[in-house]
Amino acid sequence: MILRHSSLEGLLSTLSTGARVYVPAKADGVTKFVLYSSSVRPDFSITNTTMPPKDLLFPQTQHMYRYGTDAEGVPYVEPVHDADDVIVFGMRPCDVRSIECMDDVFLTKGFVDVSYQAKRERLLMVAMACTAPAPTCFCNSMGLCPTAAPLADILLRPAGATDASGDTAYLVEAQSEKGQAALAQWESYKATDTSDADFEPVSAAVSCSLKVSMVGVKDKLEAMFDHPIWEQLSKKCITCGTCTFVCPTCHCFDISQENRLSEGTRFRCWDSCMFTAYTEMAGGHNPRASKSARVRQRFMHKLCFFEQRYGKTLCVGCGRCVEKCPVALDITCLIDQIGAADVAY
Amino acid sequence: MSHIEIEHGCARSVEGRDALMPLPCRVLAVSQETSDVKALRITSLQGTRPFDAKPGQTAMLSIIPSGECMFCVSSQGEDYLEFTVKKVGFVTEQLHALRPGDAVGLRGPYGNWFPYEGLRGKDLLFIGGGIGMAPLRSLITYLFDCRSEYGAIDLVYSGSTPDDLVFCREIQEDWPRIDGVTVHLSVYRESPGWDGEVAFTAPFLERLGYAPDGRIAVLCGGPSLFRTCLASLEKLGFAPEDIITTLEMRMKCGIGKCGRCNIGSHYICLDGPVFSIAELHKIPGALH
Amino acid sequence: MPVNEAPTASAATAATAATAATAFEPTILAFCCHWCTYSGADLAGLNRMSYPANVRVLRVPCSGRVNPQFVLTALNKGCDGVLVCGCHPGDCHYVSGNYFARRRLMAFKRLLEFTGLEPERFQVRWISGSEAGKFRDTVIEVCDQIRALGPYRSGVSDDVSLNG
Amino acid sequence: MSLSTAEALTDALREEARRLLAEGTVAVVVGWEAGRFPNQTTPAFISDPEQAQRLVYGDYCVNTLAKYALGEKAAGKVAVCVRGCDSRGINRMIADNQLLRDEVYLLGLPCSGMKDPATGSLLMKCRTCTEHDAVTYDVLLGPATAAGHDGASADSSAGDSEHVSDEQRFTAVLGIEEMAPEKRRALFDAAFNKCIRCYACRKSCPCCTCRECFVDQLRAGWQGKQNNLAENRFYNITRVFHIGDRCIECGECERACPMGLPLMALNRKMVKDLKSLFNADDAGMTEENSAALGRYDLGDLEEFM
Repeated sequence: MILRHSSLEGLLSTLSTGARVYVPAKADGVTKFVLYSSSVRPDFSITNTTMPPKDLLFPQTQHMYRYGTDAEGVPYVEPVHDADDVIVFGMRPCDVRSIECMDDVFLTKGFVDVSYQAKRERLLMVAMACTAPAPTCFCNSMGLCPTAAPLADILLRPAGATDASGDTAYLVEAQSEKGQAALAQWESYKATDTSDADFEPVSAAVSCSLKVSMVGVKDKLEAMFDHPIWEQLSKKCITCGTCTFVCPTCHCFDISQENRLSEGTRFRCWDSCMFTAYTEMAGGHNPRASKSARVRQRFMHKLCFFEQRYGKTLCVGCGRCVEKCPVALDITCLIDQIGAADVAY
Repeated sequence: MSHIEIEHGCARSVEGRDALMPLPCRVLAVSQETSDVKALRITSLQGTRPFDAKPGQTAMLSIIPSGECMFCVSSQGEDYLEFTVKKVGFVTEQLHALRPGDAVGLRGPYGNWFPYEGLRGKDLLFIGGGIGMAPLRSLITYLFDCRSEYGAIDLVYSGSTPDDLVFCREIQEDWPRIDGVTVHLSVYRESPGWDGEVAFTAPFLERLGYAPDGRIAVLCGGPSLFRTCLASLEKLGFAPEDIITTLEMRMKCGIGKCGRCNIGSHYICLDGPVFSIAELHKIPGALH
Repeated sequence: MPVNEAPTASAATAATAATAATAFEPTILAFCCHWCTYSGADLAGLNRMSYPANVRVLRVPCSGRVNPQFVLTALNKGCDGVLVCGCHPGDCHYVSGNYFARRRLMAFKRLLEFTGLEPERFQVRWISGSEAGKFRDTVIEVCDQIRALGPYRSGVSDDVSLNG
Repeated sequence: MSLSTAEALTDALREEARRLLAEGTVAVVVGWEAGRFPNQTTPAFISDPEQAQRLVYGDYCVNTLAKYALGEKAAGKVAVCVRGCDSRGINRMIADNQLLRDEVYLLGLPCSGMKDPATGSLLMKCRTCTEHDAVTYDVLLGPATAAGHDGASADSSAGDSEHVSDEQRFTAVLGIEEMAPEKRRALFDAAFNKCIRCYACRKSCPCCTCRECFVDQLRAGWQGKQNNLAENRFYNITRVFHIGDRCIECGECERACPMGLPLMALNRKMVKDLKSLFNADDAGMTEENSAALGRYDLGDLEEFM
């Protein structure tokens, strides 16, 4: 199916009648996925939104259940259900890949996370292939392709040729049954005066300029737990949580509660392995008390531990942390340093 | 010689139940074990055992409005699960204030368990310090229930003062009467009313001179006891495969998702807490 | 207790929801210094002066004890206004507590107003132990002002959705 | 600054760092080195004299380095590259009893305002800076720039750093003060709504040196962990109030903020009020602690009668 850029607005407003549709846009100076309405101007030229779409599945604050004591003094606990049909329109391939990582965490290994699952089942991912990766993008190096998003339900690839009116066209393909079914709603917006064959979609030749080599990185890291690199590298880290909060795959959380008189709600919220209190135990012992231990944990988890456990790297190469770290502690520089480290593996 | 197989990551969510949501429960009984340790027996609102836990498994106990803490189930009965709680922080302080009939939340069971199947027929050496007795006790009481299936049981247990020995009366009076059970107690400091051994655990253990002889050691205690006793066991000739321990780390979710108890590719709450020392040698940072 | 039996916060909230905005009754938290205003409130009670039951008196040892975070917490926990009352400058039981409080709260009040808080919602007054009438008048005045403003919206229940 | 000035300063810095390390005067030099991207720099920690050539100085040294002295001082004396902001941060930490003057060796550097490597324009924090040059140092590398000093400007581009008047410094504050209360509320509610509470602002701040931040005092329960407007407002206002009378106006918090919150408008509101109400000194100009909220005057303005 070919979709012209000029029909997007109509499509989005149709879609938003049956689901909550999120599109990349700038709101209050921050680029993120914004709930579509007629007043929102989607901006598909944003390569990576500052905030990743992860919070649509894993909100920064997720209320889990309410509790209290009933009139007879019997304690009760009742779940909070808040899943809705959601369409994320214009996810980048790296963000789609990040959902794959989150699926591994929340849906496998013996325990299924109920609230994540409820949201995940009602999520439709519409991906948009990248034509112009940002200078901080390095997804190629992490085994991704900027123009392919296998897990997405629907993939939009900007087509190379534009017609006389200068209107960009997208080649639309369903990649899952769910996507196929969803396309029924799109039919009336497709370009009828042309066919798929007339368009050459953006090709695999699109590539990030920033490149790192992941060869041997995981294996080397297995032997680098006690390497001096962590102490050196962590000196400049100020242990804020920026990298973990803008990361599309960071999924660590805390569980806390909010009480009002005799009732309350327990929620889970994002937490960061960079924070001292994250691993501090009652009684004061902290297994990751030092800054270097925490920095090591973050990078080892991304580049080594997660791969050992789930078979994929927990970094998708979106470059958000590279861009937002206030002290330029750059994961790509770290990968280079690991590559250069004289460690047998 | 084949080593004991410990299962990891074997806990599963209960169908139809949100693994993060507690069951409302009540306190059945409270007993003061030491000045800062209490044993709490928890029963469901219907008066039944909230769930089954295997020896060594953990559960998240909560004063629902205040917060949750992970504990090892220290024993279980027909209609209760028992937890041994040391007062160390905000939530445990409130757990200590509970009285029978009070409401609590409970979710679990989580984590793996001591390899009680594989231990059948073996001689066992338990080494514990202070509150570290709680997880050991879950296995020991299990072994007592099917005593004939296991070999000799030796216990080396110590605490800073006699008051830090949890379940002291039971351990001193009841356990030695059981066939094939030997108990060695020590305290670290001379204390009024204590005429037993005064020694740190590791030298005491070495002095007792247990030889491996197919024996399996089960170790649980604070960081310094763990380090020193591990060295002593290795000195006595125990192979890392024959030393089993249970780890403690801050846990929040209990289901291997929230990240804080991550060591290497493992989550202690899900894959542990029970590991052999041989396994821990292969996990970066686990023995730090 | 120098305060009349007061409706609970949740009852007040429920009442607000049930009836029109004109029936709004604010909840006001008054931090009162033990050495002066608290006695002044007591005296007001002894003299059978009547004042609105909207005010909840919280005794503090000194106005200097009032951490500005208390004010924010009170607003977040459902109060519609906060009043801090202490000894007149020069009369502090601890010599200087209210002088520190004066500087601190003056700066804090300006900061809150800078971020858009209505000035009436956070007020500071010096009321001595003998000024029962001033206590009553202050409570009436503050209560009327905040009743006119309507309930305070803290945003406790609006969880921030980062995307959206 | 011109390329030649930057190069000359870089050479002088490297030479001085090499000498200090080789002679054992200091254990580590904290400066900047080149990052991966064009013009990007990142904080550098040099303890081997041979590595001193990694140091760079120029128009893009965006990080204020003062706070690193705290983390590095355990290893011995710390040489820190200082400009106006860094040196005021050092003074502030000395005043707050976090640091002794003797624990640091300050390498003064002239500054004409730093630029954003991505855009090449002067950083927001540098546009309203009142003290470009180090207010304290052990050695001054290169001539002082014009602002606030008598010396002639180092080169023509120092025109960037003409003296900033209070009016310019408080422009943002004055603009917001003029708004109607509802507009101010809307402005800050939008800002606080954006906050993700990554705490980059407190972590980058040379005044935020509490061993345990109120945020982490879980037992006291000041700060809920939920991200909502009320909690975000609580955090942001409390942060400002805690540092307001000690703020050195380095602007690191606002630069570090990934969500672009107007943190300096909040900080400067405090600075401006304390200055006008209590005649407070600009913070960090000396090692003395003269924080306005830590003292009082019998004759202070009375408005609570």
